[in-house]
Amino acid sequence: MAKKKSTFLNMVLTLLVITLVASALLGSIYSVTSEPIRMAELAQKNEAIQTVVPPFDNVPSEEVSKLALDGDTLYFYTARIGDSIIGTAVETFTNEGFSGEIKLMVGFRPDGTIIDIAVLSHAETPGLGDKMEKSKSAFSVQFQDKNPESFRLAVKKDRGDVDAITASTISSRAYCDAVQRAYDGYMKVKKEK
Amino acid sequence: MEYILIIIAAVFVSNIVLNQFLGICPFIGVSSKVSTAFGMTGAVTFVMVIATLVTYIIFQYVLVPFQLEYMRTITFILVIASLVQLVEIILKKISPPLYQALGIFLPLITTNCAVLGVAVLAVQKDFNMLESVVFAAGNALGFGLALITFSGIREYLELKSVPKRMKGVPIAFIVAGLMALAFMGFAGMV
Amino acid sequence: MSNLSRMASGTRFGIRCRVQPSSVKALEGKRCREILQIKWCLQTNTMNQWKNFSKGLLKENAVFALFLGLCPTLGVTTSAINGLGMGLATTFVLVMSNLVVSLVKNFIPDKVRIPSFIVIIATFVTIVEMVMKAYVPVLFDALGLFIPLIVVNCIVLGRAEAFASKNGVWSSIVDGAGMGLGFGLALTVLGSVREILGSGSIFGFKFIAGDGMLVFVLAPGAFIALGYLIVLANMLKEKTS
Amino acid sequence: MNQIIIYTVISLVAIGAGAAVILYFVAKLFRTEEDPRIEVVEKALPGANCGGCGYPGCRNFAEVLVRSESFDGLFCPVGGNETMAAVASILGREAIEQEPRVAVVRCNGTPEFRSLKTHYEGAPTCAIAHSLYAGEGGCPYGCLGLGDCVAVCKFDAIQMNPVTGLPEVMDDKCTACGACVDACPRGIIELRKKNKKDRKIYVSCINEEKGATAKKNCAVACIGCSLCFKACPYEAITMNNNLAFIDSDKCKLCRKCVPVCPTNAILEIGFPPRKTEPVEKVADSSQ
Amino acid sequence: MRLKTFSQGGVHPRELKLSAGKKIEILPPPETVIIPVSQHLGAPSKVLVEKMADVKTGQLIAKSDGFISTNIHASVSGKVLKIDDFTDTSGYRRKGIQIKVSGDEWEEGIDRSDDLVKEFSFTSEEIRNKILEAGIVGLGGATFPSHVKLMVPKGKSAEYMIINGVECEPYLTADHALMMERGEQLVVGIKIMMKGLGVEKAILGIEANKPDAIQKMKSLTEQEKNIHVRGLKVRYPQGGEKQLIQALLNRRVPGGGLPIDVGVVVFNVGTVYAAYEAVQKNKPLIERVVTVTGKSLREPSNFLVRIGTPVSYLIEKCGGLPADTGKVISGGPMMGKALTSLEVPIVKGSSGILLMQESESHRKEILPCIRCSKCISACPMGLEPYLLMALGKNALFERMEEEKVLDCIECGSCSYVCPSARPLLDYIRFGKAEVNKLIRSRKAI
Amino acid sequence: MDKLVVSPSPHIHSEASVPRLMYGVIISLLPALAVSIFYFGIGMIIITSVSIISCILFEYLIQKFILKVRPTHLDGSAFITGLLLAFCLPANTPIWMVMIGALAAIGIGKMTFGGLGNNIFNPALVGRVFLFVSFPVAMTSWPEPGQWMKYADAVTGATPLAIMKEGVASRTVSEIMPEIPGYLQLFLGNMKGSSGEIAAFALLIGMLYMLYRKIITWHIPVSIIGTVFLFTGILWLINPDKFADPLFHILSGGLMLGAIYMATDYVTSPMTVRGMWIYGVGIGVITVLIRIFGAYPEGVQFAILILNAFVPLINKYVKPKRFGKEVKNG
Repeated sequence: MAKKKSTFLNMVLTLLVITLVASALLGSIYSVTSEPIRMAELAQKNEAIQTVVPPFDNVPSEEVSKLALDGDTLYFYTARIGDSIIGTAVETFTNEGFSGEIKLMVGFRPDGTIIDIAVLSHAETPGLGDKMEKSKSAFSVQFQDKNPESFRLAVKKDRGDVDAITASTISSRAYCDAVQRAYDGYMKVKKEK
Repeated sequence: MEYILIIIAAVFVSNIVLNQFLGICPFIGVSSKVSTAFGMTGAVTFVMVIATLVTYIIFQYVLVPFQLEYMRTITFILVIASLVQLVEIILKKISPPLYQALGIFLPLITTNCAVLGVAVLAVQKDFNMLESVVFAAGNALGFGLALITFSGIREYLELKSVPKRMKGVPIAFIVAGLMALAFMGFAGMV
Repeated sequence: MSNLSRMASGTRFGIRCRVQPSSVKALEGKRCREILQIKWCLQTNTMNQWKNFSKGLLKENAVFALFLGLCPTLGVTTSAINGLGMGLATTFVLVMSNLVVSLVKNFIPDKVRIPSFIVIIATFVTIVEMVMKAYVPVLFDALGLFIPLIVVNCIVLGRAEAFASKNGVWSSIVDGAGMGLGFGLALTVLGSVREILGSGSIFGFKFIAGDGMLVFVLAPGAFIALGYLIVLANMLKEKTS
Repeated sequence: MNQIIIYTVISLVAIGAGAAVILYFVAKLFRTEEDPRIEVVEKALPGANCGGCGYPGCRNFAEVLVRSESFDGLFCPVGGNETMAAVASILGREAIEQEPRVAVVRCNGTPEFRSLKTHYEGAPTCAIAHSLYAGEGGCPYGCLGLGDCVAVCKFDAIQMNPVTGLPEVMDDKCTACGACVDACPRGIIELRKKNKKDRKIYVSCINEEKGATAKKNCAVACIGCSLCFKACPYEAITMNNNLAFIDSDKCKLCRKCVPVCPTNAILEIGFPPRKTEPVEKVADSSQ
Repeated sequence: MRLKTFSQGGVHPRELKLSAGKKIEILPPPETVIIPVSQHLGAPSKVLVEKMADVKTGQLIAKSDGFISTNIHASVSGKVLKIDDFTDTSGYRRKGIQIKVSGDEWEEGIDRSDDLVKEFSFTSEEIRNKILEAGIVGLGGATFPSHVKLMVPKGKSAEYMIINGVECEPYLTADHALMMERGEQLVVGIKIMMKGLGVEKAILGIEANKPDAIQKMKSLTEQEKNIHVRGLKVRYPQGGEKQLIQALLNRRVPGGGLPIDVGVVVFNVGTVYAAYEAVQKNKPLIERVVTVTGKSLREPSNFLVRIGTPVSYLIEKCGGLPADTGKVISGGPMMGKALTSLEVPIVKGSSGILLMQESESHRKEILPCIRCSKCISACPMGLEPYLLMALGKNALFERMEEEKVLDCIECGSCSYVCPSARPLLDYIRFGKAEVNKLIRSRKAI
Repeated sequence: MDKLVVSPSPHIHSEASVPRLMYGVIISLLPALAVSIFYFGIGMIIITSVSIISCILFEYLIQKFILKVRPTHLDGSAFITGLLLAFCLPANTPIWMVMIGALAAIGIGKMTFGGLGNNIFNPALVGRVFLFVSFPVAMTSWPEPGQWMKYADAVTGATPLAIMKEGVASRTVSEIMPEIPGYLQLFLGNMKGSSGEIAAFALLIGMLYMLYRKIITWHIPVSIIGTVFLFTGILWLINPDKFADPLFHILSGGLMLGAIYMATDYVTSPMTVRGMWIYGVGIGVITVLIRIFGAYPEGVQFAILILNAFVPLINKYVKPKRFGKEVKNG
């Protein structure tokens, strides 16, 4: 409803005032919430690290090393008790998923054996590909305590050792791909050290 | 090749309407006639491409340098809203018939989540400028494909004896659902 | 008062017209004014506010009757809890933006009306976004893109345009709450239906082993379920009225 | 942290102001003149888009209303006087008063009064049957009973009575939009003034044939005998082409015309029963 | 040799020519006749006689009233009983002249003998006038005044005259009988019409289910190098002008156009015979050959009948109305009109009376359209009947116009083939009428 | 004679009727049914009868109690839907799943639109894809042919198309071929697959019968199969290691069933011959795209549904050849 005539001055002024107020409000709320947001994100990551490596007493999320690979980055979080390294959590990815990127957190013992795997994010089909999540099926369990040196990270159809999720070969393949990438990266970093 | 893949993905595989649930309001609202659907597709394409381009520039050259990524939503919508009003004013002058045909839905392009959604997605997916534009165009095409096909079906159903209760919006949703079912065949293509 | 603003208060015509025009003269100006005042009082009493609130639940339900805000309706309702979360987030934005719009409506020139409203709405959406990210990150991840998209939810702008920009503060808040809760109700119902059929669970509580009909978790099922729900809602509406 | 707030404020204000400046100049450059009242009038109309006003839709009617000099011949039958008054006050004019009306079916050719001579098996619509031939009863003016009026009614105000084979108007639902009047290929349906308690008196026949011919096909046809014309004290009845017509605006519902009709073609509806005569009348006609 | 036919659409119903081979029987006049004043396309004729006047057979009783109109003659001698509205085939009442028959006294100057008169020396002008005088119209059923057809509009020229001996409707044999018995006269008639039209070439098209007629007409025209007789494959609606022209000459009359647009004029054999009688014998159109047929009828026959004779009289002559009659049709089963009463008169356009048994006279139940597209393949005009019906049902007449509903020749092939028994043609015909109304109102503005 | 019947012309009608057409289709499906029973035995009998009975029952119940119209469940169309639905399910599909499929086919695919003639999508395919998306695991475990008395406990495996799809990711076509039955076996139907789609020859016999009875025209089947042949042929010529040869594509999967029975469904296919060509080519192209580039090994059912959605547009813009050109100002 035309309450007021639109003149140049009042148009600009109105928008000015509104944006001024809005931005001031937003800015202040941002400053209040930015810390909790960072904490929440960190907490999520730590939680994932915790699930894939044994208990530790350092803060792995602050001991990060990076490795650029295949156009993206792998992150390595080292978990220690005292000075001894008890495991490394590798944040890995794959683009081979059925619908886009899959991010995993893979925990390795220092000898390269897989401790456990957690899914960070994915967009696979509910009821099919999402069975890669630990809470939805036992698919990821078969990787536990396997050393990729002897355990071929490929589905059985591709002459590997992994039992694929039923009717979701593509997702299973992608999963293997991500784990393999994590393993390769991990070994590479270890060698360099 | 990469651009072609972006387009195929946007049009068929993850069709913005049938798969991403964006732009449903105009999809249901302006789909009762094929001719209007064409007009709407044109308007959306135009707005979507320009909006994505402008928001991309603002995001990369204003928000990122100043670490204001959290301002994404508000700046994007402001830009889009102004842009739509611009188009509306211009269209009213240049092509009154088209303006008449699109009626109240022109201002509603502002609230067409497809436009904002595509702008946000383009930023989220880390596309470069050209990729963003191609992505926007692809999504607009996908929107158009779904909208025009859908309007063809609805126009046709007008002549058919659809049960009274199902007439109008309910049957439109069922048709959309079955179209989405059909489009699932494209899954995994890109 | 201009013709246009007189139109804005539809009730006045109700009075004018219910009196037979031939007898208007007989009534004379004074009585006419009295009737008008009574009518105004009626509008602001509690009964009317309840009506104002409840219309959003079924009669003018955003999803089932007005077919607005369909994108999040379809997009986030893979489970009941997602629907509820989205509904509450939208309600917050609706109430707040209705409140602010009704406060500032008189200072906004026509040409920048929509941009101004949108800035107001976007502000609240961004607030929701940040707060949710900080304190309920799980829900934020589940709702994903659709949180920023509240800003383009047709109901929010629609109510700002159609209601808050013409009505008082209190009415606008009530209207926003009613509309928002109605929206949330619709989302929760749709989410429940899809969750029950698609995953065999409700609010995360699984009651059958194995999967449900996956199609309902996916895009086609969303459309189909909503289509039939609208029919059911219509039937319910017919029965109640 | 304060730096961020400052950046926020500056950038958003810049974008907002920029948008406002651009919009202002574009709006100036591309100004179009449109009567803003059209939209307001359209909102005041019922939005049924029924076409009862004679225009394709409410929007169109609103345009016509705004452009028109006076409201002569412009009336929204659905919204009635209330709506027209609203429109009038928006446009600052006087509305034309129109008394409420209701549709009436002017044929009483039930099976007891006319025997069917043929059996129709074409497409089940009156329009086609009418273009094909005179109808099953042989009366070229009578109701064809295929329900075009029922199909066209947007308000579910007409139903076919399966016993009589004739359509029946439900007065409380009828909005007098006139759709059925246009739909009836025989022009049987008429809009008449709505009286108190839905009382009405009308000639339930439009047959213009000579009395004998009309009577041959239907026992309750108007035979053009003019007895009612003579009986009417208010000059509400006119005779034209062997047919009597009661003007509903002039009729005072005195019921004097009803008993004089030799074929019972005049119906009275909504009145308390007469003492004895009407019973005999019905008996008469069935002979 | 492969027989020619039209290239698009068409159906082949059972032929059922029950009265084929029956001689034409000349019927005496009945007791009373009713002669409607509008038996042709165009303006009704103006009545010239008064009530109680005495008329002779062949006397002009109603005069052409307009460019497209024609004369009407008394078909019997007697007294004019009434000039009033009479129930016509449709049950509506139309103006007509009722004559009580007494004796059979003919107007002077009419040659009633059967002698073949071959020679003629009239100009085209004179031929046209004689045809108008005699009140001749297209006897195939369209009843378009023939003299109008003979006048080629300016800027157009006729190259061929086609004579329609196709008789593609099932049951009907009137034209067949005419060709078999009056072949010689027909040849003279063709020459007269060629002269009247000013064309050099004439083609007579006959469907292959009348081999005797093809044989006979071929032998009669052996000497005439300008007249060709062509056998045609049996296919309905070959008798439609546009289809016949395409079958014989492979020329397509444009939509909304007339045969003359492709240089052709088409006459029915009955019309040509009437023209022969009018020109050579001075005899106006007062009688015609009518097939009276039906499966239950005792004696399906071909009659030479006076115009105005009631249908019931004809049925009596065939052995009476069978008890199981459900429907009586004037014309053929594909395009004829169902009668509401048996007291209606035979008019110039009546080519046959068909009595359908009760069991075959009902339509099947209407089922939903399953979009089998059989109607599209059957339509000789390349229309989409299913769509036209849907549009008609929804009263979308503008769209019907866009979909070329006016091209429809109402042959009924679509309704005939529809497996769902949908009344396609009913709606199309209705739509045509509405579209014509639309066009007229548009012109009025 | 009591009353004369009056109706507009024409007054006679051909023998054709909807039930006649429908039962013609059913007859033409019998050879394929026989072959399927030969290979899948009891399982085939169970799912076919369950499917047919539930389709007819659902149609009856919905018409009677929800739409409140006169039931037309015996006109043969529900029978065909049921039969075709069974034909595109694995022969070991659980009974309750078949019933859900039938409900989706009849309820969503057909009755929601108002029943026979009003639907946009082929009901049997709606049921099939609905099941396929809902229960991907059950819908992709195909019983081995030849297990006569086994139903739920049948040994299952992958279809030739699935083997090919899984295989080409890491191996060449010639390496995979030995795992797939020979072409003669494919032609005779001795392979894993949906119960009714396996026997190419029986389906071809059915097609010939329908062509003879003039129930369908040849345009749609020929254009689909031809397009698939050409498209896969070109790909095969480009790289025979990665793409299987065209004959394999034609003989395997549901192509024959889809092209002959699903795509030719009157209600959901175009009305004009030119429209049929567009439709057929479209189905062929999308089928190949899905088979070769998509995630699913088989794409016919999706391709047909997608093109079903385009049929109203095709009908709107592709018109039959009108008789004669239009004259202006006619």
